[in-house]
Amino acid sequence: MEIDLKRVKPYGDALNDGAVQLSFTLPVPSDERAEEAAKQLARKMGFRDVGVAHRNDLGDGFTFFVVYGRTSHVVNVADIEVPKVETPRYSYYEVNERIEKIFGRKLVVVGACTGSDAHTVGIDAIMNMKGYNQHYGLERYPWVEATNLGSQVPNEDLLRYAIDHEADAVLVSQVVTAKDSHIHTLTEFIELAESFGVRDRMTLVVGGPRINHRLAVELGFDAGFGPGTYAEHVASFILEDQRKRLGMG
Amino acid sequence: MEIDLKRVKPYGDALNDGAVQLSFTLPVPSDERAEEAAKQLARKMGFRDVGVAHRNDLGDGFTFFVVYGRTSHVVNVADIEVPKVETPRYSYYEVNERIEKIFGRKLVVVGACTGSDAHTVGIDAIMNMKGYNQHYGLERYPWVEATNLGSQVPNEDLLRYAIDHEADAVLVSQVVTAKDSHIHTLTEFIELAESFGVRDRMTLVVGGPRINHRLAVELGFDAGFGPGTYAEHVASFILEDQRKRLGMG
Amino acid sequence: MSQLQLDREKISEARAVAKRIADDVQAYINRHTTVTIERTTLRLLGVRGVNDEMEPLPNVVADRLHGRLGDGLSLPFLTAAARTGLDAVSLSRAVDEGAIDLTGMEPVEPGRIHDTAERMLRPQLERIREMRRIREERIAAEPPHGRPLLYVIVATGNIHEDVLQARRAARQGADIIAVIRATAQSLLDYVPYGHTTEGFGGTYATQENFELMRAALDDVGEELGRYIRLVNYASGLCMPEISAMGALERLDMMLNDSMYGILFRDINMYRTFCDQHFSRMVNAFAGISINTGEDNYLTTSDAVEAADTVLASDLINEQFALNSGLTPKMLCLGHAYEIKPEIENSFLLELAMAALLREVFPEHPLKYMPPTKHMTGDIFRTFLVNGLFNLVGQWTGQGVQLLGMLTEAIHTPFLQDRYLAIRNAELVMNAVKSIGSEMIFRPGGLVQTRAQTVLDRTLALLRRVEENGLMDSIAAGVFAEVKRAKNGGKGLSGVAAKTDAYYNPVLDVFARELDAVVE
Amino acid sequence: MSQLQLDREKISEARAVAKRIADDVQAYINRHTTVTIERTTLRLLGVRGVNDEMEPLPNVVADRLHGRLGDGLSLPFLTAAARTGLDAVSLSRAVDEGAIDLTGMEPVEPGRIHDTAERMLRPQLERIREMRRIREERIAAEPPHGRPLLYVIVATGNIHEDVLQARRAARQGADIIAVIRATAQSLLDYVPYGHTTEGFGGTYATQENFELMRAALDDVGEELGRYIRLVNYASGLCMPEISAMGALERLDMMLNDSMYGILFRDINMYRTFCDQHFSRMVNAFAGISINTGEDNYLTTSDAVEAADTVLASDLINEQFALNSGLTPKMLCLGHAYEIKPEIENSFLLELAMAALLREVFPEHPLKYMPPTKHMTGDIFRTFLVNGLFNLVGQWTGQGVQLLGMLTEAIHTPFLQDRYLAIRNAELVMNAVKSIGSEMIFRPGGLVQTRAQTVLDRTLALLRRVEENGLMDSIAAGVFAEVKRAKNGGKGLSGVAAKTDAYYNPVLDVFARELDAVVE
Ligand code: B12
Ligand code: B12
Ligand SMILES: Cc1ncc(COP(=O)(O)O)c(C=O)c1O
Ligand SMILES: Cc1ncc(COP(=O)(O)O)c(C=O)c1O
Repeated sequence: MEIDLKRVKPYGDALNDGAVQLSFTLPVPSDERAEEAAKQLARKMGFRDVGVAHRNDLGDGFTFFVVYGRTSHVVNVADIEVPKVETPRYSYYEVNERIEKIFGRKLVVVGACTGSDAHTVGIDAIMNMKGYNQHYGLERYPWVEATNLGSQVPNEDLLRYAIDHEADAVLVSQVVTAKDSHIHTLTEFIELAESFGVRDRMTLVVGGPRINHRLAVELGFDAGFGPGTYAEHVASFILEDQRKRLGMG
Repeated sequence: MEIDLKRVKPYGDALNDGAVQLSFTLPVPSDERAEEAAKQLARKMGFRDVGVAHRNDLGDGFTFFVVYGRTSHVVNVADIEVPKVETPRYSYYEVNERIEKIFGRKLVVVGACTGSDAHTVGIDAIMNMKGYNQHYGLERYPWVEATNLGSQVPNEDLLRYAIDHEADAVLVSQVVTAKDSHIHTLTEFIELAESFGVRDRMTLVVGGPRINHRLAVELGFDAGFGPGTYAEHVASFILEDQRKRLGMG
Repeated sequence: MSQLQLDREKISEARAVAKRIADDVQAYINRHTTVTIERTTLRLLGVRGVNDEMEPLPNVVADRLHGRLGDGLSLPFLTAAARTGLDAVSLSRAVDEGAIDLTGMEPVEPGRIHDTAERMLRPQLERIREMRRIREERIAAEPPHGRPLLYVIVATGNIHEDVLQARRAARQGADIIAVIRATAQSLLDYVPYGHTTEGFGGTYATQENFELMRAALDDVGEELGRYIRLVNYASGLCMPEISAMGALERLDMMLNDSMYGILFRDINMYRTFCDQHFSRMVNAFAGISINTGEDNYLTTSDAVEAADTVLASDLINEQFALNSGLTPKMLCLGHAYEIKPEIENSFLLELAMAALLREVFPEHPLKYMPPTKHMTGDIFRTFLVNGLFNLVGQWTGQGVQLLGMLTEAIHTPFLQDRYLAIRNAELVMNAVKSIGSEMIFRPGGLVQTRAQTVLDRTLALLRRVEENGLMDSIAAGVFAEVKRAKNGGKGLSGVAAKTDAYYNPVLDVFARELDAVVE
Repeated sequence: MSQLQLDREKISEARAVAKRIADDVQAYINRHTTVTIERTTLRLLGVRGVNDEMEPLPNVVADRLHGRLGDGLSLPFLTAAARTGLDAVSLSRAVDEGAIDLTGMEPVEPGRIHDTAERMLRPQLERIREMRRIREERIAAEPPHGRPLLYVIVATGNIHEDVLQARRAARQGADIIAVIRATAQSLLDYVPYGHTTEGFGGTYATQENFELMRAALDDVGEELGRYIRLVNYASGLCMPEISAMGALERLDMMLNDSMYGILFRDINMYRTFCDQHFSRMVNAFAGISINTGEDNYLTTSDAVEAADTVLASDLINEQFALNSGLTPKMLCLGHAYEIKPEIENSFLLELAMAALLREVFPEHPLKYMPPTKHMTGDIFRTFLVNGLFNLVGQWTGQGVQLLGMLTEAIHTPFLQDRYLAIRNAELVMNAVKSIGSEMIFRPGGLVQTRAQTVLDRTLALLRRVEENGLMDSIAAGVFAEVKRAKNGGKGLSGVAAKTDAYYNPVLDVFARELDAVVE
């Protein structure tokens, strides 16, 4: 089976069959016309062999559809470049060892879940003693001085705290993404960091379930981490980033 | 809430938000590049605000995605014309009463599941005594003489039987649709019916889970019936169709 | 049932300890009032509406009496009313405009104050009684559901859109509609006014929004021949005010917890304890059931490890509720299906917990929350786990099943998500309808042992809490692994010790009509 | 367990009646042979491959001996082999080319015939024994699964694509891979040859395809440290030939039913009864388990009403299988989760049926089929009901769980459908892992009563079948509501009464080595 990475299509049960499942609701009463509308919509999206597998009356003039079709679109996977966190991933022990060796002092890390976002579990997973899934959090690292300011922390408070405590890195968590609230909060954070003149000194990291490295970099952070992150991933990045910044080791 | 039927969009939780759920598999290994590929594909389909809600490694270089996005396509529902079976739907009693009154004789109906299709449950539901969901089948109708030839019946056998027994209507069931096998079987059926010269005399009806009236008419049938059909629906159609054909009542 | 072979002694003992824990705090509560308790009193006296700056009139009046909280705000207000003869709203407006200075009124004799209070309270109290009567009548007329009530949320931010969503959900089979509040409304020390169309993460709880939604649900309920219950949040800095609004507009149920605000909204604990008591008395008076928030603990703590914190908190919540005159039948105590589904026998552990709560709280409806924490964007997995959750709900006879959404980890529910959730629950609950009475847990088996262990640990935990006192225990992070300082958090400035002059006519009513602790 | 409080007497009685029913037919079987039985014998003697017209050589040889079926084809074939010294394939080719006329050979003395037979059979029989040894070794080395084996199908029509799909399914967690056959292969009176890449609805069962798939699964199994079982269909007009091919290529399991072909493929019943016996002896010899097809009854009959037909047929299938030397541990008797899920307590009815089969067939692995008939294009509902099905499978300790696909009513499974099905099963079965030993059915409750009722009805049904005889019962439409005339259907011309001269060296082997009825 030869896959042409320049023209990749979805795979149902044969290469390039383009099979895709969709479900959506149309604000029209459930009848054959609605079904035809669902098909036409799918065709507009570029689907062939469109089948309405299921139609259900949601009441009040709304209809829910399950649709299968074959897309005619292809995607060029060969040319996709995704920015990735390039630093190696050290273990808990390696991280501590390297900090000791390279910096000879504890790295200071401050974190919070910012803006109106009240979700602490993510940032706690990275920072608190206990950590997450049997991976210790930063507070447990002998060579990291970690402070977790909690949730709903205004950007300004977080940055001031970081400056006051001469932080090497600031960790920002954003979980709520509705109405792009994370974008607003994160953009404001970077603007503030620049106006406080710490943008070039501190390692600025953002994480959350809908965060990825690409988005983080676009917003002006040094790195972004998504679901499944553990403290050692972040710590590895911070120490390497600081090493480069300070031209050390 | 005013819905513009000329520009209908999917409804997630607000009018015209265009929200659609998709799932599909790409033949690329599960990583950030694959995720970006999934997003690009969705964008090509015309989605905005594309989010990969979930990505799962299927092994062997395949990745499964659950994606949400907002489509930019609209569909003009106002102008959709769906051909419908226009005859009224009589009850079991009404059907028999009308046949007696209009024709004064039993209508002869022959049915089968044709070609290589071996699914009998659908045609049985329409024809056999017992019927379906407490709706009697045609065999139970005192004013219908119904014969169910079973499944995997060649088109020719079915038509010859119908001609030999002077059938008023022929019922064809098609359940398997893979590789368009139903289209082939049904097209052949109509061609044969024409060559036998019975196309204009007999009421030709097709049914099955993926059949609808529009498709049936396109293929040259008089009517098509989908899921949820009961015997009385078909009987109503047959008697009205025959009445018109014979210029009666 | 006593399916779990629990030691009844331990249950009684746990309840007794919880009572002592609550009563210890109750002593504090009895001696204090808060700004929102007083504003609630003003609302029940008839104050409603906002001034030109959209400031609610109850807040306006309270602000003018700043510093006098410990006396209660009723006396100066009623004095002015008696003197001026103005109705509550006109009087408040006059206060707002500066035409009347509440602090400078000549006292009137107590008899007149009481008469004025009675006269001013009457329309509101009558309305609440009438609402209660209607609710009881309609619920009595309903055929039995034979399964947990299906509870779904709407959360568009726009009340008009919410109304549409709620009607559709009802038509699709929902029994209970909760309107999620706008994020951070809980931290406002006032209740917004009017029909609101912009709310982030939810829709503002306002009396006007309540009214609109109530009418819509009565409408669709009539069409469907069912009574559709309406829920909101008597939670945050305005617990009792929202209860009062809900009482007036016939809400049926309130999210209303004695500790949630402390733990999850960082509201000061003195404030919260006082507020919850008064708000629950309002609920008790109005016949509004309450839902407690223990499910939230399992989003920050591990559900296997921290099961005892849930049960312990449920028992404490129960005692506070009883102190407010609520009856067991009105207590939808919270818990949740939050064990990681991939854990071996996770279903049986959940079953044990749900059955345990059922046995410890035999008359209580119980509020069962769906899996959330371990849900991912894999909508198929989430849908499936929601099915297991629905199965346990039916099996153990939960009163209120808060339906899980297949898009839990993705977005606030779409119309279709809610629809699928209701179908899931209906299908599963009907398919396993009688399973609760059909199955016997193996004596000494995993389910029984787990339930017994959780009960033992709960008792031990309660004893530790009793020893340290509830407030210090919260400060130490016993619940939800969240630590809250006694004097920290929002809203402490709105608490005042009652003076000897303290007067509150609503408390008099409650003292007369409720089986509550009123001092 | 005896959880259901079944009357053991009734079970024994039902089994005894089923035995008499089967033995009655067995008398007919013993006196007849069929063209595919003889072709199977040729295959075991070493005949393989096709001629220039792609006709399989076993068919070529059989055609040349047309009319002499009752004698068996072995004698003329072995006579020619002994006379010419040719190996089986060369001899068959010579027959095909007309160079040798099998009908005109001088007889040789019986001793030489037997020696020739032994010599020619040896490589095939040795290979089969070796395959059996390998299978047993690998299975013995596996850690226990602790849940039903997960069975999925592949059905692309192209063996090379099937191989890829199968490997992926194994990696995703499947224990058993079945390659669905091309539609209507069952009606071919020959087995196609070679690697096939075009099949409608499935892939042709050919020995070459078997070999390719076996190698692929051994490969991926080694990588995964698990033994991946391979399944095909010894069903249709070539039941025993496919068994023989499977025996040679180490298939582990065969769909193989004593009546399915009659009922669902309109194959003549005399033909089918003879074929099933011989094919099952091949399976017994090779250590291949069989799956029976009672699940199919519930696609045409109602699952609540017709539960007795399933159990009755399982008992009959069991007796035929025992007559062929199969042991209970090799019998994956079929049943299915086909009650309309919307029926009240449908889950409990399914549980009762699955538990009933478990108790009636304590050593048998049982093959549990997923919901299909009442599934619609609502993939979410189907996924959920599959979860309930998986729950019952784990609860009642089914041996083989044929995983339901969320797209059941839509298309043959996509890669992702299979993946989701496996995740569903793994999640549910692990979450409820010990539920079977944790739960006791309430004495006299719905589950017990349902199971007892089905058992009673089964016994009554079997008695009726005994009275009328199995063949006439089938003719009357007792199973699956399908009526088949004794002399109707395909393949009757391929049946012959054994003459006194009948000789079959493979039967001799079976008589020696199997605990089967061989006459
Ligand atoms: C638990 C929870 C809550 C709890 C939070 C308790 C607490 N103290 O955190 C409570 C019940 C209080 C809550 C409330 C609300 N929630 Co909430 N909640 C969740 C839930 C169920 C789980 C989140 C979680 O804890 N995940 C587990 C952690 C470990 O995962 P994580 O956050 O992804 O973190 C990992 C990585 O992302 C990464 N990471 C995260 N942060 C960082 C930071 C750095 C620097 C790095 C390196 C890595 C990193 O590392 C972590 C470990 O691997 C999700 C649904 C879900 N299943 O995801 C909804 C969810 C997040 N909540 C949601 C909403 C809308 C709310 C509310 C606004 C609802 C309302 N209207 O009342 C409120 C208000 C909260 C507010 N103001 O922000 C939505 C968000 C929708 C969206 N995308 O915008 C979700 C998705 C639910 C939904 N479908 O609606 N919630
Ligand atoms: C039962 C069943 C079988 C049984 C059939 C038994 C029998 N005697 O009919 C068995 C097990 C034998 C079987 C075999 C196969 N099946 Co099958 N089977 C099904 C199943 C589970 C249910 C079909 C059914 O009975 N529905 C109930 C009836 C009442 O509904 P219905 O047919 O839609 O009929 C209603 C209407 O459509 C209408 N109607 C139907 N016909 C007519 C005719 C007229 C004139 C009118 C007016 C109305 C009408 O009225 C009926 C009542 O309302 C479906 C999956 C599913 N859930 O749909 C797969 C399914 C139809 N089968 C499928 C396949 C592929 C096969 C096989 C080819 C598989 C294989 N490779 O072995 C074989 C071979 C069959 C063949 N040669 O055709 C596929 C078809 C895929 C596709 N769309 O092409 C399905 C969808 C399963 C799947 N996902 O793969 N199958
Ligand atoms: C008791 C209780 N109050 C309030 C809330 C949430 O409300 P808010 O975010 O408006 O404080 C919850 C949510 O789970 C709760 O359980
Ligand atoms: C015993 C048995 N044989 C065969 C089949 C299907 O095979 P075919 O369509 O190839 O006859 C089934 C399918 O369910 C079955 O149960």
